[in-house]
Amino acid sequence: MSINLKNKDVNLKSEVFGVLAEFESPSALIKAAEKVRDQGYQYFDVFSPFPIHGMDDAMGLKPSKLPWIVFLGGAFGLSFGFGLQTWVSTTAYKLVISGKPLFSYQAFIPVTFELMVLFSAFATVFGMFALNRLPQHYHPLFTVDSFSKVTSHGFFLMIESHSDNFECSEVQRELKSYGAHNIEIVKDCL
Amino acid sequence: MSVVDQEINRVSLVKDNLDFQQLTDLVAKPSETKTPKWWFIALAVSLSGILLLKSMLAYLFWEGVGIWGLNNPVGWGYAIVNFVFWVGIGHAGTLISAILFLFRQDWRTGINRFAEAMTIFAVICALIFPGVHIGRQWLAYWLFPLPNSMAMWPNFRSPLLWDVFAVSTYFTVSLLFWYVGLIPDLATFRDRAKTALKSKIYGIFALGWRGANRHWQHYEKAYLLLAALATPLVLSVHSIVSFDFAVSQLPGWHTTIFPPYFVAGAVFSGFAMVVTLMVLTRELFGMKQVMTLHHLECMNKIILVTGMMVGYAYGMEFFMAWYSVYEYESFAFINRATGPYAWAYWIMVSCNVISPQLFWFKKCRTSIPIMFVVSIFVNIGMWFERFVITVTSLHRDFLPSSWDYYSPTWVDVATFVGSFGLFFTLFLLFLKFLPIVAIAEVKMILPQANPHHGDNHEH
Amino acid sequence: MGKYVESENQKYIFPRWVNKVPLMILSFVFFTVLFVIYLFYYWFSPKHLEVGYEPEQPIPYSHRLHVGELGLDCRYCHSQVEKQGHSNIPSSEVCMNCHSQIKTDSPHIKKIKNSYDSGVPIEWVKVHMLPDYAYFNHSRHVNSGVSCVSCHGRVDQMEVVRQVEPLSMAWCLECHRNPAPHIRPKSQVTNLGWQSEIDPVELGRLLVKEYGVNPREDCSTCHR
Amino acid sequence: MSSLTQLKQYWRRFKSLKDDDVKSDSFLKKEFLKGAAFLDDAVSRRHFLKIMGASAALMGAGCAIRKPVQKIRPYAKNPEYAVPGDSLYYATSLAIGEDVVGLLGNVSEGRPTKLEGNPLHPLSNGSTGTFHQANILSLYDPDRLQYGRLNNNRLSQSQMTDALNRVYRRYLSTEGRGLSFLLESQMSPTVYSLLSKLQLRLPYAEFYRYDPINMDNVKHGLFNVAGKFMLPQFNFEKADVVVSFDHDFLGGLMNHVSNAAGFSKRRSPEDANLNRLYAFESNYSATGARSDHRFRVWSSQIPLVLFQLIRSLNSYGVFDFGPKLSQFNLKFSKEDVVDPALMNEIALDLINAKGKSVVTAGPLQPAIVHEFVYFINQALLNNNHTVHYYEDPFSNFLFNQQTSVKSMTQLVDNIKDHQVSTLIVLGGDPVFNAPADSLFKELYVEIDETICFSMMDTETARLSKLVIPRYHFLESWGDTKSISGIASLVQPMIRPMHLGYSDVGFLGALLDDSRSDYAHVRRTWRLKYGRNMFDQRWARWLHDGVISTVQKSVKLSAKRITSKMVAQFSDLVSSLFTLKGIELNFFEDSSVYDGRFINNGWLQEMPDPITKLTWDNALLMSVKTAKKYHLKFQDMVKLVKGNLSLELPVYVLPGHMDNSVSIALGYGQNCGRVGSGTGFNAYQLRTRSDFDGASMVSLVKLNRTYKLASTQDHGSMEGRALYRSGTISQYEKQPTFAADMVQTPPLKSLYDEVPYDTGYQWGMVVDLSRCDGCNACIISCQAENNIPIVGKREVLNGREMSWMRIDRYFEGDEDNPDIVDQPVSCLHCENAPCEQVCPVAATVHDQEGINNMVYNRCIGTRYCADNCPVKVRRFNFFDYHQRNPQSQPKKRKHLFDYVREPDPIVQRQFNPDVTVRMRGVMEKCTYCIQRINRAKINAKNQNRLVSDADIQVACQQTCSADAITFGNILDPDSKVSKVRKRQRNYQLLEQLHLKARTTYLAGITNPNVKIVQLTDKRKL
Repeated sequence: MSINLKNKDVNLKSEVFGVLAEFESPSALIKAAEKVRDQGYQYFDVFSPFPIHGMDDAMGLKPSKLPWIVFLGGAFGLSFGFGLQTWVSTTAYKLVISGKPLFSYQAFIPVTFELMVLFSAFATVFGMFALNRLPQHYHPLFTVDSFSKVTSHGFFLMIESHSDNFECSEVQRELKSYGAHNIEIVKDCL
Repeated sequence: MSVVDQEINRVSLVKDNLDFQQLTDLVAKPSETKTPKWWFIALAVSLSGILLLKSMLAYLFWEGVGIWGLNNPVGWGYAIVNFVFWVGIGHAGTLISAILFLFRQDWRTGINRFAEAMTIFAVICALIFPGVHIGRQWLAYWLFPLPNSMAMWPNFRSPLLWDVFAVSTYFTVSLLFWYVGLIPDLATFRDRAKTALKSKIYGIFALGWRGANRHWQHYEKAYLLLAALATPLVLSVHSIVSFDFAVSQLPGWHTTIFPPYFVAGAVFSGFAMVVTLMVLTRELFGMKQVMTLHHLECMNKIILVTGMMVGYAYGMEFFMAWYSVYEYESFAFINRATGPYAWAYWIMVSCNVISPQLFWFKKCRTSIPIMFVVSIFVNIGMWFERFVITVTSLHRDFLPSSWDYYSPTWVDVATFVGSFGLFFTLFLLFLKFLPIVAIAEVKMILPQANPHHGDNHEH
Repeated sequence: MGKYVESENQKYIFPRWVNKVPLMILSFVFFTVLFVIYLFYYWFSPKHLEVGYEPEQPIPYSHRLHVGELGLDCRYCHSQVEKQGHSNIPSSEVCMNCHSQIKTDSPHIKKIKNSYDSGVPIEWVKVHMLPDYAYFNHSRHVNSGVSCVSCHGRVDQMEVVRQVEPLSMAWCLECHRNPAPHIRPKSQVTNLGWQSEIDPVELGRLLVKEYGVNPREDCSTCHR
Repeated sequence: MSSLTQLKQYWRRFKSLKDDDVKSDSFLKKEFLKGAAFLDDAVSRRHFLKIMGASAALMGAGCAIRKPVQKIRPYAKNPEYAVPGDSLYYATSLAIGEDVVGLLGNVSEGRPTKLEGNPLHPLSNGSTGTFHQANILSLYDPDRLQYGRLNNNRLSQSQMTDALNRVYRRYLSTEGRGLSFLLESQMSPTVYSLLSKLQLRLPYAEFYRYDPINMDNVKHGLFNVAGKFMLPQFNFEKADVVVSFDHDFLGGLMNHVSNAAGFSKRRSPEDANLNRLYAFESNYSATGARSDHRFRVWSSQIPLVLFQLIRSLNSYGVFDFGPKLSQFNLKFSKEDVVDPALMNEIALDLINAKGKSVVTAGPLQPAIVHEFVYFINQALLNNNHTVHYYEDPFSNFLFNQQTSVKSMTQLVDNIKDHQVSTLIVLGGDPVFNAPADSLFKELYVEIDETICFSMMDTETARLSKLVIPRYHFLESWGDTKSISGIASLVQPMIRPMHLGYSDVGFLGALLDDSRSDYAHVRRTWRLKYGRNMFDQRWARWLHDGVISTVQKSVKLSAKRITSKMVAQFSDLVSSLFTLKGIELNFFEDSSVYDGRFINNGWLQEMPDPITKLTWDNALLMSVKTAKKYHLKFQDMVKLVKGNLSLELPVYVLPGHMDNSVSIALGYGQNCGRVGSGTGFNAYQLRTRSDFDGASMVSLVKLNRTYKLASTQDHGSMEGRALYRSGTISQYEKQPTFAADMVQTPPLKSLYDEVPYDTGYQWGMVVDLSRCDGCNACIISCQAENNIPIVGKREVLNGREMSWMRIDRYFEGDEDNPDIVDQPVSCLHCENAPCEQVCPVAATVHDQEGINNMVYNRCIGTRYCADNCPVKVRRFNFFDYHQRNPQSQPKKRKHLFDYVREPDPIVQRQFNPDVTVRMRGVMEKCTYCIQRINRAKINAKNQNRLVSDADIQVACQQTCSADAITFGNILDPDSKVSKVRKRQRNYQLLEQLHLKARTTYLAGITNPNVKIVQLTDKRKL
């Protein structure tokens, strides 16, 4: 309800980034998320120590694009691996080895496979980082003390100020009605 | 509803139903409380192991591989045996986190972090050996396809080169997998940090994770995909390691059964190593509530199964040797069991096939001392398996004129011992400074993590 | 319920600019990699390390003067080049053929004279060096119409002999894989300044047939 | 960055380097380093660090260090013919003991690097034995005596000359009274002419001779028969049946080359009817290994066996023994050693081959045996047909008419009663190898003045007052004349590396004769052939290496057996039955001969053809004997013979005669860094009474063991079809029996294979029927390809390096098994298993079907060796050249440089056409790729194709048995393509689908059917 003045980073010039509300349990959070979704705030998110089943639907998130990125990575790895080996042994230096033909594809399979996996793995991890905009060491939320609980046992929901028809006091009121027991205004210091 | 719930957690994977916060406290305790004395002693010991390893390698680089016991028929000895041994151990982690994840085996969550760490350290130890066992170590970079003024390229038909790619890929992917899993828990440590420095350091590696669900969404997808990738990978790695032998001509090496046989063996030894370490850790760090007896029992069941598979492979090899009516093949195996290296062969059999049979009995499966001893036996046995395969096949092959006997030198042994020093140093640091248990994942499988958990109590 | 107390922990909040750091690191790594590759490709390659090697010789013998101006044929001094693997360095005797009369008073000629009389050889500094495991055969190349120029450059214009080609394996292979551009009529092999009237590559192709030039890429061709 | 620019300057500006240019290095070192591992450089540590600073990133990789500065030193005056980078051949000849062989020296850049046989020399025909091949290393032995020594003070050349002159002048006054010479066998006419001059000037000077291994018994036996000192030479090419009584004519040095050549001509069925060899012996010799029927007998009982043969022959009315035979019969008929039925068959066989057979007895058999062998050959009409007798050209010298033992005994006696004031030891090492009971060593030190003329610092040299170094034959002028009268010249191929004299020069100096060796030699032959056209003749002789090839054998009329002979014979035979205990035999060693090659690393590491032992000799005994005394391999035993004893390890040799033991002579010396401390000195047990013949010893087991380094631990073929052999009848029934031995399913590859159907396609065929396992190929390969020795410890570790090995297998029962030898080197498989497993493509195929091993690409994973089914790949576990005991500390040029390097003198032996391998790389047979390339380039420069005439690989060239054929298998005219088509041809391990380029012709034996039947009956 009242702006937390203990927050050391808040100075008068700082502007409101969003409203953060803490909930009791995953179930409470998921209900709240559904309501917020229905309210039509497009910029909101929930925060929890672990992924909560059904939260994606509750928030109305579209399925992740990650698989496509991984597919591309894998495809590249595969063609690169096979291409490299073929070029090396048929073009770069024609060496007769154990009386085998220059293009002995049977022997190229293992390395091709390994490179495919390697590049898919890179695509997966770095794709995920990209989609999540990570690493992002600074975020306004970190300025909120109580938010530290989020990685232990805290369940939060935040509506960001640049959502359409965001009105600070109105939002606080709504969240309270959803069963939030501790509401704070998150400020982004300039 | 409630019925389903009870069905899901018929065995509680976490003892004395801890809540989220208690769980966090429990896992974070080792890194926050004062370090026990035994830790420093253990660290000192393993550091001296590293010193030993370093000096042995220096000696090796200076003098050449002649300081090892290798000779003319036996071109591969300890170095390769140790390599395969460590790689084998390095299979448990990824297997637990990937395959068991795909099979939705919730009990994995208690131990996967721990097992993955062990995997990575084992693979690091393994990676040392292929690099240094060659004659001119300073030219090892020729193994990689780098453009050069000689216009020369590696030979992609060589199983050894496949190995280079397989193991390095495996290491990279396991590392990524492990790190991705670590991110949320590093964030936890960051937020619990008592000092600015700690919070800074953990903060850097936590990459600013804040548990947002929009992140969790991609994160879970990524984790799933990694698991899906790691599963064929973990199977391929030891298959390819086995190609080093299977693709050759030698009777005793040239066998189609090798890939599955090696993978089974790898899992076998890996799980044994996990059990050994887990038994210690849960005692020393009081992780009993998370790493429960139930976990250990599951592990032991798998050890029993894979042990049987390995035993089956041993038998099968002999059958094929007999069935092939190929004198060289049959001799190779008769020589294994009765030749100059029979001692090694029978150590292998008794450790790998006989000792795990104890796990048929629940008493043994769930008795800490027994499982500890057996797991160590299995590790010994698996080392000897590699020794038997490598050395006995080489020392007596086609032409009796070139038969000879291989015996390691003190340098061989010291190098092997040293590699354990490296392994345990890394492991101790891990125990002290990183979350031993995947906190977030364990929380997921707590009953109260279920969004409908609350409802049951309301009615 | 929990032991969780806020005041306990000293939280460190990264300043906003830190968010840019990862990108910076990424780009930095990218450029260093490029740099290292360049390092290998140029600075540590024979192109850079070998080419331009121009040691000072005990006697400032000028190829420019003797070959370029006086028009000595290479084979006058390097007499074995057509018959042997080694292209021999002339003995002091050979110098004395002329210099027993010419410029006898020059201090350098005196040096040669001394060596000729005493039998103590002159220590020339080797310019074009191959590793011991590479066996190059002059006669084979010269006899199939590969000119001295191809490897040694315009020696007839050099005051001091300088290495002009990298003499690296890759460089050898270039020609072994595509000899035509480097083949000229045997009569013109030692004529460093020679220019073909017709398209040299075309001519080369004809000569390759005529001389039965069939360079190998086999390891055993150069390594024994 | 700045350091990088410095790096650049470093390459550009060379002034900065002038100051620390290397001046220290010796001329030789620089001249001879092509092919050696590292070259001189002028990179000082300072500059090195500069570079490293710059390329710190690459330090681990160790690359980017520019090749060090090299100097070129052209001749000041170009010698005739001498062409840098090309090798010249000079003819010479070498006499070891009484064996003479003509040689060609391959001289590159003024240093002989390899010896080949001289095709124009009838006793060589272009091939050689092990000792001739290995002699090149003795030339470059840094342990050679390098300066004269008078009571441990160095002597200059002139001082040595003075010293010798002084001796001479001193004795001129006394006409040589008190002056004595002790010679080892000499085959040089010039030396003898100088000796006779000495005898002329110093009539009272005494001459003695001593050779620990000699042909005395044969000579004296034949002297008793024919009144001439003669030696027989056998025309094995004409012999259908050969009976050897304890005569190792294939393994021993004497005439080995010509014997093997002749014998092998009758061993491959396609070329001629097979001969048949019966061998009677106690030790297992190379000859025994080649025999079709081998009988184990005590060598002391050979006379009895001989008598049995005589009796059988006599019973068929061939051998007229005179009236004495009956009493013989009464005496000995009970005492048959060999089953008389079998002996009759042998006799029949001989009779059927009248005039086309050879009966021979070993030089260790007493003279009387040789007398009767002569009569047998006479009875069988072999004399002058298959057995030719040649008079020893130097037998007119009285000291040559005495046996070594007799001569030595006289010398010792004369020393005892102080008649010897000066003793000149002309070669040889009597202090080491004189009979134990002669006490020569003790007496030698008591002589006022002892002069030793020797190449090595032998035990004799160390005890001598005055020591004069002896030139190696490649450094000296001289000449040789074989027993059969073939005269050839010895010409130097390198300036003497140390002070000293050639044999001729020594006597010249002694005679105060200022003429050069050259002049002496010329004079000898000018006196023989006259002045006219002499220079032309001389030139031709030098070129051909032979002066005359006429061998004038002594045409002998039939001789009769005298009663004296019969008496002696019967005495000898009857004395045999009193023998009790264990029989001890000495034999000439295949590696060190009589001990003179003790410091030759190649020979020391060359496995003995039978025992495969290196670096040691041992006590050979049969399995039964070993069991009887509870002995096993490597147990130490003490041999006791009267007051003499010797402790040495046991080697259990299947097929050795029971209750009989044998020791190789020549080991257990303290001579040189390589040879010292190897083996055990058998001379300690050798006495004058039983110098040659067997003696009785007792044997005590000591509870110690001694490590023996054998290159082959396992002697059985485990019933695998590796060495394939059959009898002639089997062969005639089914000529392809060898190939049919192994049945394989149709061999198909997963890949479509490379055809190799154009250009040159090199291949080799080894005829197992001809090979007698003499090891010459191994040493030849070692000399040609810069193969290092690894030392005993590394042989024990199983790390021997020789590219070629001869696998020795035992077949049959352990009491009297057959021995078969199979030379194995890289098979150059078309589907080479080694290639596909190499991760860096360091071993690949070239277009001509050769499996190339590229040392400079090899990183040393050893995977290729693991996957090589015949295990012929050799790995440099260390840098063996720098670990050689004769290596020396090296001035290190940079961090990765070596600490030691081969002695510069040894480096001169290196073949400049072959890379010297460093530590950590794999190596193996290359089919002498350097020779192939040379031939191809020469041919191409002359616009023609390579033919058989252009190429001989090292092993093939030296093989006197002509067992190895090499060439282009696509060329229908090449010998190899023809031999390959022979039906005996088979592939080793063909079931692996290797498509090996080296194939084998199955061994064919020619046993006597009747004897086989008889023995089989006995077995049942």
